[in-house]
Amino acid sequence: MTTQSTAEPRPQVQELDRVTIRFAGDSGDGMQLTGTQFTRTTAAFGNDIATLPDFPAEIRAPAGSLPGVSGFQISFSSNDIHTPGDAPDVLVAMNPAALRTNLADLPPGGALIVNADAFTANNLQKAGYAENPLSDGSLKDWNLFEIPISTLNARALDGLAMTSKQVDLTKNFFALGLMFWLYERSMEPTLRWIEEKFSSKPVIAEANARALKAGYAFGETTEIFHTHYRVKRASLPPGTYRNVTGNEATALGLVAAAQLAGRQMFLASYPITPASDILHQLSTYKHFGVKTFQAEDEIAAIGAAIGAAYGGSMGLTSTSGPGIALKTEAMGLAVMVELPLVVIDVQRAGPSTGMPTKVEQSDLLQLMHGRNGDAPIAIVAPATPAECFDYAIEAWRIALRYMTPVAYLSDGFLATGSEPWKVPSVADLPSIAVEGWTDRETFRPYRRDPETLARPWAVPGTPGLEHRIGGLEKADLSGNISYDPENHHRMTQLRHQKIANIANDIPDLQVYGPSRGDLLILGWGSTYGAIRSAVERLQAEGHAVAHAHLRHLNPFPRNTGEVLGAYRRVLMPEVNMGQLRLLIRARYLVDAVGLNKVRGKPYRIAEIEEAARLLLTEGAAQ
Amino acid sequence: MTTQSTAEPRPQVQELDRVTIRFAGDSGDGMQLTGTQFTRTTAAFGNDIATLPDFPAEIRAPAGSLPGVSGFQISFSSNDIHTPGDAPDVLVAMNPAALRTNLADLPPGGALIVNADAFTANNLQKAGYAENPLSDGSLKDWNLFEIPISTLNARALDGLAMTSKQVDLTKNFFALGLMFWLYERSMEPTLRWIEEKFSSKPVIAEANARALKAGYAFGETTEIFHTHYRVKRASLPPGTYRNVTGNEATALGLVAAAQLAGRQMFLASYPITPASDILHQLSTYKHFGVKTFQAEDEIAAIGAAIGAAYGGSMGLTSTSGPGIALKTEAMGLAVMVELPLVVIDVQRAGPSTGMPTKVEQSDLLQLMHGRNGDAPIAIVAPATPAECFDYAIEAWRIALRYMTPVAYLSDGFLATGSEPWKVPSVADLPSIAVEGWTDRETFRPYRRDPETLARPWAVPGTPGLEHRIGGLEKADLSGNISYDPENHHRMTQLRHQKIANIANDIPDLQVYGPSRGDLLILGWGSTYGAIRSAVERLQAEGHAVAHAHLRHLNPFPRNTGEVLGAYRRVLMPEVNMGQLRLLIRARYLVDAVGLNKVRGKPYRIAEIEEAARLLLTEGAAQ
Amino acid sequence: MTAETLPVLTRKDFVSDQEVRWCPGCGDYSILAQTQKTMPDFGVPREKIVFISGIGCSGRLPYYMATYGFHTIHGRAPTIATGLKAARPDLMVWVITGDGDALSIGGNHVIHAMRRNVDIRLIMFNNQIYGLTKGQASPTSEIGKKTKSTPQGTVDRPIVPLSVALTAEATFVARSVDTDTAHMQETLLAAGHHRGSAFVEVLQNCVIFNDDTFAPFTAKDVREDRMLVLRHGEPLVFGKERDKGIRLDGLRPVVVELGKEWSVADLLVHDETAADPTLAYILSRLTYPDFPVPVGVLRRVQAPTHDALIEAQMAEALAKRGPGDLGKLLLAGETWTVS
Amino acid sequence: MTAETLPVLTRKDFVSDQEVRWCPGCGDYSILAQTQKTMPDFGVPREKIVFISGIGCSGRLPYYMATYGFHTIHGRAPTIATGLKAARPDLMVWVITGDGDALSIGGNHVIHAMRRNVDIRLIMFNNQIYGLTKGQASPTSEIGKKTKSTPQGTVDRPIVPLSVALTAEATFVARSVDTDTAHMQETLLAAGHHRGSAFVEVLQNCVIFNDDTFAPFTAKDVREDRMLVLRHGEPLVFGKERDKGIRLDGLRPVVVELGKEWSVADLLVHDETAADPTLAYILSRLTYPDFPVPVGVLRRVQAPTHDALIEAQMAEALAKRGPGDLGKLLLAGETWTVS
Ligand SMILES: Cc1ncc(C[n+]2csc(CCOP(=O)(O)OP(=O)(O)O)c2C)c(N)n1
Ligand SMILES: Cc1ncc(C[n+]2csc(CCOP(=O)(O)OP(=O)(O)O)c2C)c(N)n1
Ligand code: SF4
Ligand code: SF4
Ligand SMILES: [Mg+2]
Ligand SMILES: [Mg+2]
Repeated sequence: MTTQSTAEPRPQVQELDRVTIRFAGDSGDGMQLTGTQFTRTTAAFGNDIATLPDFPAEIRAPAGSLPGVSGFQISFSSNDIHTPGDAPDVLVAMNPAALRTNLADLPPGGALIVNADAFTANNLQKAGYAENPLSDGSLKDWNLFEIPISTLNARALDGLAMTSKQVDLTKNFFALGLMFWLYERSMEPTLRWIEEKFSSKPVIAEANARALKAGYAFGETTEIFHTHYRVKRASLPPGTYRNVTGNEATALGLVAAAQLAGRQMFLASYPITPASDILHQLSTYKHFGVKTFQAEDEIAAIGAAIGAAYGGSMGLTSTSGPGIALKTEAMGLAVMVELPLVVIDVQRAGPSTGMPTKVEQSDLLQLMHGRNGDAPIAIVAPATPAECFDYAIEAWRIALRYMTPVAYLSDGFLATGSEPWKVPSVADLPSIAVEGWTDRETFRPYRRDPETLARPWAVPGTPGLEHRIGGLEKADLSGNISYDPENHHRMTQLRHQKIANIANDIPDLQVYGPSRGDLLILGWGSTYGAIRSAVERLQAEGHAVAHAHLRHLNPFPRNTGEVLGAYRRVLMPEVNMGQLRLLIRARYLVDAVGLNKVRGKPYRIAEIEEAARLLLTEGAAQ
Repeated sequence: MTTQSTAEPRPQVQELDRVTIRFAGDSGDGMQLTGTQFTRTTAAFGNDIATLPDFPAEIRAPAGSLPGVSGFQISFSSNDIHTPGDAPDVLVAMNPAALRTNLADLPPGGALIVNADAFTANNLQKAGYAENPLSDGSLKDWNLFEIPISTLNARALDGLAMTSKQVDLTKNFFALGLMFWLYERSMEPTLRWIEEKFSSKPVIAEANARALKAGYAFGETTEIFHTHYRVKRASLPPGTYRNVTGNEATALGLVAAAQLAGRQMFLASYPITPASDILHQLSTYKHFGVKTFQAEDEIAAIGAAIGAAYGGSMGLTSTSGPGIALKTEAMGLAVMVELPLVVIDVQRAGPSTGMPTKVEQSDLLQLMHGRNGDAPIAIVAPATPAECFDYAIEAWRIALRYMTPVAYLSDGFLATGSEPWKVPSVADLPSIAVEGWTDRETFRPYRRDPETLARPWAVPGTPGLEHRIGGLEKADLSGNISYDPENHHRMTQLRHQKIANIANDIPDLQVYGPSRGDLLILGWGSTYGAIRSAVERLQAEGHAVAHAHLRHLNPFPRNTGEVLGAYRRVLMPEVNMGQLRLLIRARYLVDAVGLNKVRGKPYRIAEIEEAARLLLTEGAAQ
Repeated sequence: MTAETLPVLTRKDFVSDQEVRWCPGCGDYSILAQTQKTMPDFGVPREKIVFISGIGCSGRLPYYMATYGFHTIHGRAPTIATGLKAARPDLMVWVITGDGDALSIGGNHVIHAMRRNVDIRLIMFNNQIYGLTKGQASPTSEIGKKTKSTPQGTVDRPIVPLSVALTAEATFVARSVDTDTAHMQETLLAAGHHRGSAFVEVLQNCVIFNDDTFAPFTAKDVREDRMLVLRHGEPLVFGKERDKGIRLDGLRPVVVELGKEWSVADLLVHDETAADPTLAYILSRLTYPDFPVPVGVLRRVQAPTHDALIEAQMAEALAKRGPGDLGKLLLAGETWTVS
Repeated sequence: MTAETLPVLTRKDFVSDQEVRWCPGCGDYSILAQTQKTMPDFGVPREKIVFISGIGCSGRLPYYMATYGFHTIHGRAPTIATGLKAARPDLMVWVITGDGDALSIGGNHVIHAMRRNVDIRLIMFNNQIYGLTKGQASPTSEIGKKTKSTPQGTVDRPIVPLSVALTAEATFVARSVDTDTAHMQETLLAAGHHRGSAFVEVLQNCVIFNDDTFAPFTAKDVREDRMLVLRHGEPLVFGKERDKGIRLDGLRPVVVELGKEWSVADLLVHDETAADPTLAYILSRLTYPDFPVPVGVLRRVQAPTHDALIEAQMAEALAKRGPGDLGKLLLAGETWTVS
């Protein structure tokens, strides 16, 4: 075995605060599984973690090709962390294509573990390498570990009744085992998982277990790695934790909302990346009274959700940007008939088909304005994967209390990224139940609750409340068709006021940092982690920099203007061309500056830090 | 014949500057036709005019019912006028329902001409009158002329081989004839029209002609009207004029654009009020090389338009707000593949089905933001019916020169309202022709023109340029699929820059009035006339008030910020809840104040005047 | 409340307080009247009945029914009905639509509601024109039809609504005519009593934009000779004198005179319950003037409904896994505790 | 350039420079290869050929063709093709779509393109699953199918693509299988030479999410016994030993053994040009295991195409009114002059 390690001899065990690992390989190499297993183990161990999967839109692009590369990054720490890490400390590259597409992210001196067996002429060519980088000296700036993973793994599986192709499919577990050794993780959770998963295929189970153990043993017994690392448990607040992705937390939050409201939930959806998993997961919750329906398209999906809402269920629809574009006409109908409805948008990079598996925050204005007529709806947006749980409930609270459609904005990074979630006790969750209307005497289809301006939810089947609703303008109170000019003006204002009033019923915008100062960084959605980390760094240097993160995007919290006014400058990083910024500027006439990178990737902390520094120095120069 | 006229004896002929008449009756009474005939005659006579039809969404609501009332208002003048008049001077009410729904608009002292025959118990009841208003004294504030129009008309038609129902259908021409006499109009154009229209039905032709003449004679011979009126020709700039509605002018502008570009036009549309007439009219222009296609829905319509554009035609689609909601996904595709496309939205009152025949300006933000991803397009909006001609051409100029979708925003008031249009000479129209790409050597699907950033239009059929486009993010230059992070960022910026650059190629925002002062009233679209008239009044009183009207809504003219900055206050009247205001505030951080009435009706001049005065005095109090 | 204890309802109980706003003479009036008349027959309390419509003149119908009603958006009524019925199997759901609403913009939703056997009764008012938007061609307009949008005649071949419904696997397919009130009642009754996706086409006269389109075969004096009333189990006989019939020549239906060469025994016998839809398909394609126009029930078969299948899965999940325990669900998977 | 003077093209001329990105073993590879192979046969220059696709794994095909290509949005390819063909009758337009793209979200557009007889060749890759979104049920998935979105099995009855195409009045309807390269070439050739709306279903194996769905009847060893190759004018014989056939019992197709009670003369004879679609409809509904699965051309009839009808109206208008004069048009109607 050849190794060109340039690592200095180091002590046997080294303690680290934080480590970031990226697994990268061919889509067929099982990188997502490898990453997930490392994540589970690490989460269960008690580190704080954050993950970032990154995979191609193709189901299985040609083996060895550049577009076929799939990656999974995990950052874990003994402290509270907010992002999956700007740059990996360790890159595991299972083939030349993975090396080529990921190397630029690995800082010089970083550890680079490659499967040397994969650097064949054919694979090198597919990756566009004229020379073998392992031998042409081009990797000298990194701490390179060349390991013939395929060979070693095959040897470990010797004797099992498997084809060589099957054997090769387990090599990711060899790599995983090696990383487990390197970072002092237990193999137990993964071994248990293997056992369960392949209970009906004992040979495959045996093979995977052997691969894992072989990788672990390789680390232990060879001398390539002069050391291994320890990242202590994080001191998270007490509680029971689990690791969740945003899509998982969203689905759990939705089920919880149904239980808290005491109503049947009805999800009608049409598959689309990266939202489909919410449909998949909810379709396994029938014993919670959750009905799911895969419609013929997005229009039918929202139509069915509205139908269910009309019938008294919690009508729900989930999609991504292109699907929202198809739902807007029906969302307008829901505004006019004032029924509760939650519309989930797991955003991806646009416009049009765009980059389906990549993150972007560019549907905010579509949800805010993308309907004919003046048709306001409420909008909420969780900031982290775990928060998805809370905001799924919050979306429902608003929808039910105000009889209105609510948009819930997640994105590809939140959806597939993960973090530890402190599991709440059910007893601590809010009740969001609302009563249907039954009283005949006082019933008027558009009589409003004086506080919320919500109209009664009078569902078919309720005797004596037979009435008609529809998309034509409704007469105040009676709900009959009305072309009366004054009525239309009044109803338009009522629809606006109803949404605006929600501001009285949501928490103030919180500020992290000084309550006034030089710079406020204002964000929303999945930029949370990067902004918070950047602000922490700047604060540590003594800058008067604060972070505020909006979760309610329509209406805004009541103190938003006040908060914005307390800082000399406002910086708004968004993974779009400035959508929230437009709304903030229009509303508060604050000259907020945008940071707008749309690369299909989450922000790196450094990018935000840099933009912030620029504004801070600009100020100093004045 | 009873008349309760309270009119004072007046001289035989009185000269007036301006008169506003409203015809109102049952949908079955032919009020739109009556109004149109009066308009044609008046336009041809040489008055400046402005018209406002107002009709129900029902095809034919029950005869005599309130929702069945149809109205047509025309204002004509010897001066330059901008609106169909805040309030009528004369109301012609053909039945009780028409009286009831229109009387509130007639100022005290105004002339009220009613068809007394229609005030039957049955009709009174349908209109919700407990007492007959003609006899209960409730009309004493108006100058009432009770005329038994049905009876008089029937008498005039005596001896014709017609059913009494057929006879009754001509009574509107009796009313028309009377108005012709009252305002000294010639019957000739209408008599000619009758002759042509009913050339195959001589009895009907005869009946209508007799009805018209009988009405005229009635005015001349009876003494009910002590006077008749003269409104002199307006001194319009020299030229040849015709009267056009906005929809007509739009259709003509589109045909002109096709001729000026020297390309086939392909309109794909799905019927919807108030946009359908553009489809109807263009479908009669096949000899101009205009193809029209009624698609199965709005999505198919824009799809077909994009297909035609891809093939080198001028792909066009027309609709109203609910239809736009369905087109947004495909508009995003057009943004991504950068093809020229014009999308016409004749706005109506929303949200949802709303009030289909009523005016509103509430689709601006839908067109600006209603697409997934960051997907900018250009937007233009004519301000008057006649301007629709110019901006149809302008929309095409931009679409072709910049290879971009362009939204063209009209509305129900522009679409059906009319004004005199000075017909341009074809030689004076701009050339907007662009060449398709043919050169193989230099061809790259996404190589851009350095000035416009437009990509080449390389249409199928061009040898050697075979290439593939699509909705996935495109690699710069090659147009191949790209998931490269930097490429996506660059392409997103290029798409924005391309639209932003159009600002270099459009005229500055013009100001009517002082170039700096106390108040700027900023409008767009069909509010033009009311704003201009209000500003004229205020200027006449010496106020430092100016009017600016945006026709390019994205991007804005380059001097917009400068103009806004030159006034102490900015007032923005819109028939929506403040959509342009949001964009202006966000862009220029100007504290523009909104005037937002959404009544399905155009602004009255007085409403704008009043809002302006409020801001002016507020200022004075400071 | 069981059917026995229900107050007996009459037509009047189904008339709402809203003024009816169709053109005088419109065929919609008759459809509305027959609908109101048949409602009491179902023994369903008023509050359990819902009318859902799209946009078009037809779409106004729900306002006139004293039941629950939802006037939705163009073409999408079947989707809303699908969601409502899936969420609320206890309701009786009717969908009211037009030829443009159902077959132009809404064609796909109709097909999918039918294939899913959603338990809705979809009544399509076919006037072969767009009424509400003032007279453009619809997907059932005959080729060459001159309309506002097609001044030289439409170039699109029409589709046959009944064939579409059959191909979409609707479990109940029927046709009636606005002018034949008795037949319409019969048809609406049959549709109302069916469980599953029912598609009913009603030929409806639009007096304003397409007057008398169907008159060549529906007019009183000719209808017996030019229309074929389908009756389950009976041979396909028609004609004022019951002297004509339809027999099959191979797969080709032919009109024959009875009495000479052919007798009733030679004729096709109608079987609305045939598992195979071929007979119904052949009937759906008979058009005037080559054939008499068939009215009545073309197909009526039993199949599990969409809502029943969903409920079965709900029950299965419950039986297998017990009622969901939220606390347990949240704590599922790997957890760890920090203290 | 006439067909004679055209350079002779070969398959290679139709292979683009883009790397093909389907899963190894996917049936799409074969469809692509056969498509590239048949292109030269049409004698159409490369620049006159356009491939338009929707979204799905199938939707990638245009990138791999060295012709013009447009990868559009989900379900809408037929609309874009309709506009392109109407604007540009000189082009040969192919539409590439999947079972979800064509029959779920895009069902209505397919129907309307077919009924208009738009001169496009629509090739639907039917893998009875959503491939690109990783395995959800499609409208052609069998009832009860367990997928990611239907863990207890889908409750939706499938629709039959060929029946839908027939009911939509497509003038050419055919089916082939990815694994039978010769038959696929034959079918694509026939589709390519047809003028009018052509609908071709290709049964396509998705190795990842629905592997071997068709294997029970397409596998080499059984296919002759379980598939029925349709040939115009020939009786419906099948089986390795050509010992089975299909005859009609009334309207009901039945499988019979030849040689004993029945002979070839008793069998149904295929007629792809029959004006009446009934035979094709019956064939479209034969499914395994009750029947052999038919492949080949079910229907091929002539009718004026959409673009030809539009051009005829353009010509008619021109002939009647002369070339449009913009100046005159602007001055049409009542005008007056101010001097
Ligand atoms: C999205 C949308 N597109 C178009 C329209 C305009 N529109 C209303 S009804 C209608 C067609 C009506 O035809 P049909 O369904 O046959 O009903 P009918 O009026 O003949 O009863 C159209 C195109 C609309 N309301 N919404
Ligand atoms: C508007 C929209 N909705 C949903 C999607 C997600 N999506 C992409 S392909 C697809 C279905 C693919 O199935 P099919 O047409 O059968 O193609 P296959 O991948 O099986 O070839 C879906 C739902 C999308 N891209 N756009
Ligand atoms: S337009 Fe036609 S369909 Fe509509 S109400 Fe009038 S007659 Fe009936
Ligand atoms: S997912 Fe299925 S259909 Fe898609 S490329 Fe892979 S094998 Fe082919
Ligand atoms: Mg109709
Ligand atoms: Mg598929």
